[in-house]
Amino acid sequence: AKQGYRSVDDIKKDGTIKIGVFSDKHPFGYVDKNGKYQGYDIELANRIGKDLGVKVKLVSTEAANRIEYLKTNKVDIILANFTVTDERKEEVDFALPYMNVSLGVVSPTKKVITSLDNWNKNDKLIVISGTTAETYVTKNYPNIPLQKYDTYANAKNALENGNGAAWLNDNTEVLSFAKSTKGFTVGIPTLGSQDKIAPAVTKGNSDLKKWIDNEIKSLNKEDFFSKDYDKTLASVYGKEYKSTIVIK
Amino acid sequence: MTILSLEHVTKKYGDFTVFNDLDLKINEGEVTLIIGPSGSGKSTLLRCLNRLEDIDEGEITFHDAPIKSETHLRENVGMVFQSYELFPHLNVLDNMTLSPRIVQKRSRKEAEQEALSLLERVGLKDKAKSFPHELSGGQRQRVAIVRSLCMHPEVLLFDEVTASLDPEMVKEVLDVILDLADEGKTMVIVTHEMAFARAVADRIIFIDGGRVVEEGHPEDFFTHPKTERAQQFLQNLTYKRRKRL
Amino acid sequence: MTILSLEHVTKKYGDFTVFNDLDLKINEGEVTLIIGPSGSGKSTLLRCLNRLEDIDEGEITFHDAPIKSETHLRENVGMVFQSYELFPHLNVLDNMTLSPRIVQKRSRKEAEQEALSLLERVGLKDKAKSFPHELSGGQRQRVAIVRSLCMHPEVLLFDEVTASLDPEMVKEVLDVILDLADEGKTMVIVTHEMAFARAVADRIIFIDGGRVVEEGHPEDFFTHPKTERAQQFLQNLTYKRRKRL
Amino acid sequence: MRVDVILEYLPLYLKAALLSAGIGLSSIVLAILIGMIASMILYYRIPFLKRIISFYVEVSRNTPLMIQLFFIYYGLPKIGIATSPLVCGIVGLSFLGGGYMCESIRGGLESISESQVESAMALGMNKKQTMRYVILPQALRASLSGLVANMIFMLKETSVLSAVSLMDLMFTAKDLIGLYYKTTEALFLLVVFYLLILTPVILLGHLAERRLTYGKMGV
Amino acid sequence: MAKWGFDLLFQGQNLSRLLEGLTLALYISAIAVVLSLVLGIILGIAQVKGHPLIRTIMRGYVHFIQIMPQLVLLFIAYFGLRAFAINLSPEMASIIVFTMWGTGEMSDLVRGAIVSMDHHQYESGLALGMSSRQVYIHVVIPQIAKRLIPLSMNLITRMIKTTSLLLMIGVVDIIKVSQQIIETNRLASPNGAFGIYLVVFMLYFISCYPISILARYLEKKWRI
Ligand SMILES: Nc1ncnc2c1ncn2[C@@H]1O[C@H](COP(=O)(O)OP(=O)(O)OP(=O)(O)O)[C@@H](O)[C@H]1O
Ligand SMILES: Nc1ncnc2c1ncn2[C@@H]1O[C@H](COP(=O)(O)OP(=O)(O)OP(=O)(O)O)[C@@H](O)[C@H]1O
Ligand SMILES: [Mg+2]
Ligand SMILES: [Mg+2]
Repeated sequence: AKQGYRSVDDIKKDGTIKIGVFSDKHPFGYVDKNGKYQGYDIELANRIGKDLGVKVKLVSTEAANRIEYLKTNKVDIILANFTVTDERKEEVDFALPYMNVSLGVVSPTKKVITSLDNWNKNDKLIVISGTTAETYVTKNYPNIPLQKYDTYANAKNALENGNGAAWLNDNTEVLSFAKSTKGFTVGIPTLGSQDKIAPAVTKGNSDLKKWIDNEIKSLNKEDFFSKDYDKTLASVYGKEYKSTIVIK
Repeated sequence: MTILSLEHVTKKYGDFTVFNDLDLKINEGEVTLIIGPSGSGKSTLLRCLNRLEDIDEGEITFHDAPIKSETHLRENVGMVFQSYELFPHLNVLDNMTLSPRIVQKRSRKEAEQEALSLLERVGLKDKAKSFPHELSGGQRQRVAIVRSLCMHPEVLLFDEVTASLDPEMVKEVLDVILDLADEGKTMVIVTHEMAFARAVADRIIFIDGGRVVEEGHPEDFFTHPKTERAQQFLQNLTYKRRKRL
Repeated sequence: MTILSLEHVTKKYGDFTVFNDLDLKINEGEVTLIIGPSGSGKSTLLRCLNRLEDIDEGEITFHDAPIKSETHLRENVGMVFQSYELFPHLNVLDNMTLSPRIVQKRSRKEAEQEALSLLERVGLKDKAKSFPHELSGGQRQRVAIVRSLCMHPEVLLFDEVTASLDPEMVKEVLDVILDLADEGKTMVIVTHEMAFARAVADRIIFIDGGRVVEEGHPEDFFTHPKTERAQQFLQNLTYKRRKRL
Repeated sequence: MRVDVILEYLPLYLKAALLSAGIGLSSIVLAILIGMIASMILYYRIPFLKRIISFYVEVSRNTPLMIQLFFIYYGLPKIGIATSPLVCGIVGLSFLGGGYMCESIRGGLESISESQVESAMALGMNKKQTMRYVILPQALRASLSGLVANMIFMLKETSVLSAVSLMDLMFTAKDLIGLYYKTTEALFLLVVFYLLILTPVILLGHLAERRLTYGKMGV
Repeated sequence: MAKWGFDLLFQGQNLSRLLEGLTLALYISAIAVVLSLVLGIILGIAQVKGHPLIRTIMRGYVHFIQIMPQLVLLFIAYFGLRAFAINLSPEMASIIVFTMWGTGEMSDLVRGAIVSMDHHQYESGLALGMSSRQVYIHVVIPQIAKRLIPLSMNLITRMIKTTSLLLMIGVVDIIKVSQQIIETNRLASPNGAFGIYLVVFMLYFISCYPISILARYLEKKWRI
């Protein structure tokens, strides 16, 4: 096909779908010690493969190259905690959302940051390159010095090692980090607008997008995401966040 | 009988004329010594004789006939250089037999037999399997000489073959050449070893500025040089203290 | 008057003894020529004389007194080597004045004046600002000789200073040394140029296997060597064709 | 390719280029210092120290900068040695470059023939004077082409610094691709800026080599 | 052990996953090296004997390859080639970039070796009556080959080291695997970054060091 992307039929014919996911974003997309992908996004990815009747090939992506992966057709779908934004809509097509998200800030308990106003110029705010968090501060707090990382693993390590005063990211992510790391607190649980996370396909691939839309509708009917939450997220966030995260 | 001859040969490097309208005959069985100051064109002359250098004008004849092909000429006119010219990746025997085998298509066995007997003659039979870097400078030059003998050339050209050798080794190499002279080999030799030149030469050719300045019998040349230029040249080889306290 | 003397000197490289219990006196104003086959220990002997080599036994005295310090000895005993020993990163003048300035703490001006007049003597005044790589081999060696003169040494040691020169250049360097001899400089010279040795020497010392085999006046040595070893050595410098066709 | 996009990105790249070049140059200075000291230790065969230096040279030359940086920046803080990205970048690049510089300078030192040392001594110089006035100036010239090659190599290696969140050229390009998806423009500027940084060094290197080396050393 | 995070190595398949990451790196560089050797020799000879236009183009190419950081080349191949509707897997992109890079470097080495061949060698071949072609086959090329072997081994170690950059274009290489391991075990083993990265450091060293040693040994042995 000249446009490069693959329709549902193409994928079925090929027998394998390529889905871009995170491999270092616990608990949404990560690799366990046996080398197997696990997480909230991965459940959905596997289910899509099952319902299409094809094998799933998971491709590890990073925040900054998710759009490139679609544009260069290295994957058919991005299922890497991809927040819907207007800028991104110009570049890719989003299907129906499957998760709520907003931004949040985590910082050391010793020196909790509760607001981004009055930021101390000598402190660095950690963000991940190519995320909505980066866009948000760049637009709303252009004076905050940023320290950008390209992977979740590096960003978290840096925060732990004291290389930044706080980390701004999806609130789901910062919450999970605070829960799994001693000495860190989420000082700002929500920031900016409420956003949605949705699967994305290459711009113009309406055929695949339509299929995913239908899939998500029917998955909602059978309460798939609720079960997914229980299976992959509950152990981190507890029951109480289910209503905030999962889209009904 | 003339084997090689240069007739009206002119050789230039770019604008610089090394020689102009030069004539030279190399006769069978004769040992010709070419001497002259540095830069006078001795090496260039030898290199023209086996066509490693193209000439600009004139003719080179081999047995009074124009040259068929350069490789044919070079097969028959062997040349040994100042040094460093054994092939470092081959042992002594392979150095000697490579060309006989690939150029003259001789069998390895026959070529090796000849090579070994030549090595024996110059006292290096036990070095047949050695590599060049395992030999002394004098040994290397002796191998280089017998390597060119392996091709059965009619004429041998030697260009300062002892110039980069220790004095001790000069003798061992020059003795090999003396031997070849005794045997009647046709040779053209460029050297700075005047004692050797005087002993080995049948004919001395003194060149300067690309011209043959003087030519003659060695004893005449060394004891009574005719030209002023040659006298001056030989003067350089003697020393005198002016006063002694 | 004796300037330098070796007394019962033994020098070893590891297990290998270069000389054993050697005695040698260098007298003021005398030109001593050391000759001998390769590996006989000539260079080692010179190097011991200015303590570039440590000796294993015996004593070296300078003006009949034990040596104060090595640098003091070397200031007074200049040495010129086979070649490649001008400092390539300095021009001729700086080559000559470096040591007078940093070792003898002389002023740059005074040192340069002397250097220039020495250069003039050897015909190289116009090369003062040239770098070594811009000079011919012969010019380089002449600079090396006057460089060591800049330190006002009492004795000069020369180790085969013409060995790596083109024959044309040998003469120009040896003439400088002849000049110094005429002036009465004390010198110890190792050379393979026998014609030069014969002309310049006040005394010839022939060594072989680390021993002084023969010692004497140059004419006696060259015309009537007493020992068989010396005869054989001189024999090596002559060539003879056995038969002539 | 859109010119307005390029113009818009230009200031960001300029800033990044300054960072890349700044870290590159300061690391080069440090690396040469490390290289000089290390090569002296090897040249004089100082016992024990020379073993440590050889080990250091092997490690720095046989591991990628990326891993060196990861280990310094993410690993070492776990045992209490924390560094800022800038310090880590300079330390890592100097650690790498020092090994290369050491090898080049040592090659230069060893290329100075024994007869040079001896003629200096024969002129009455002591060891220190010989090193200072005779060996070192020649050795540095002899190793010049190696040193220049190492400088170019180190400047190229700055591209890896993005791994420790330094906003260098590489990271800027990647970041802009991730933020605004203008891949062609971002990559074009990346190539242009690396050419801008490296070309002068290469030209200066050629110039210095022509000025400072003499046809054939010592001949 | 646990304190420094070495324990992670022995959990599940972690160690073998790391080794798999390394194997991939070695595999990519091995393919690239073989291709570079073959292409480099051909293009190197072309740089000496080829048509002047070819030589100019080749020189330009070699210069560009030598100036550009390998990471930039990887980015261009991986993201940039989309402009030409060429789509590469990260592994494919890296093999292509490594091969193009290696070919450039190798051809330069070959060119240098030919140019620096002692002219006397060529002439003494001719003086023995060999044709120009025979001299090339029997004298020049065998000597060049010997000189090139240690140099190309150095190229191999450089390639292996450069595989550490593959992470940046999304190849799941040894570093990515380490990040995954560290990330998954953040809670249980907070110091994983130290132990795991140190192990990766050593694995690279173990892969490159023997090749460097061998290259140096051969270089010394064959320098005549
Ligand atoms: N390839 C060349 N290109 C230009 N000029 C050359 C070349 N080879 C030699 N010459 C010049 O030709 C002249 C003769 O050189 P040639 O080497 O024949 O002299 P020579 O008598 O052998 O000297 P030497 O005794 O130093 O070996 C010299 O002036 C030299 O500079
Ligand atoms: N550094 C060294 N280590 C071991 N042996 C050495 C060393 N220098 C010289 N020798 C040995 O000492 C002996 C004397 O050497 P020396 O250089 O003094 O001889 P020479 O008479 O100057 O010879 P030539 O005429 O070749 O210069 C030789 O057998 C040589 O092999
Ligand atoms: Mg010549
Ligand atoms: Mg000697």
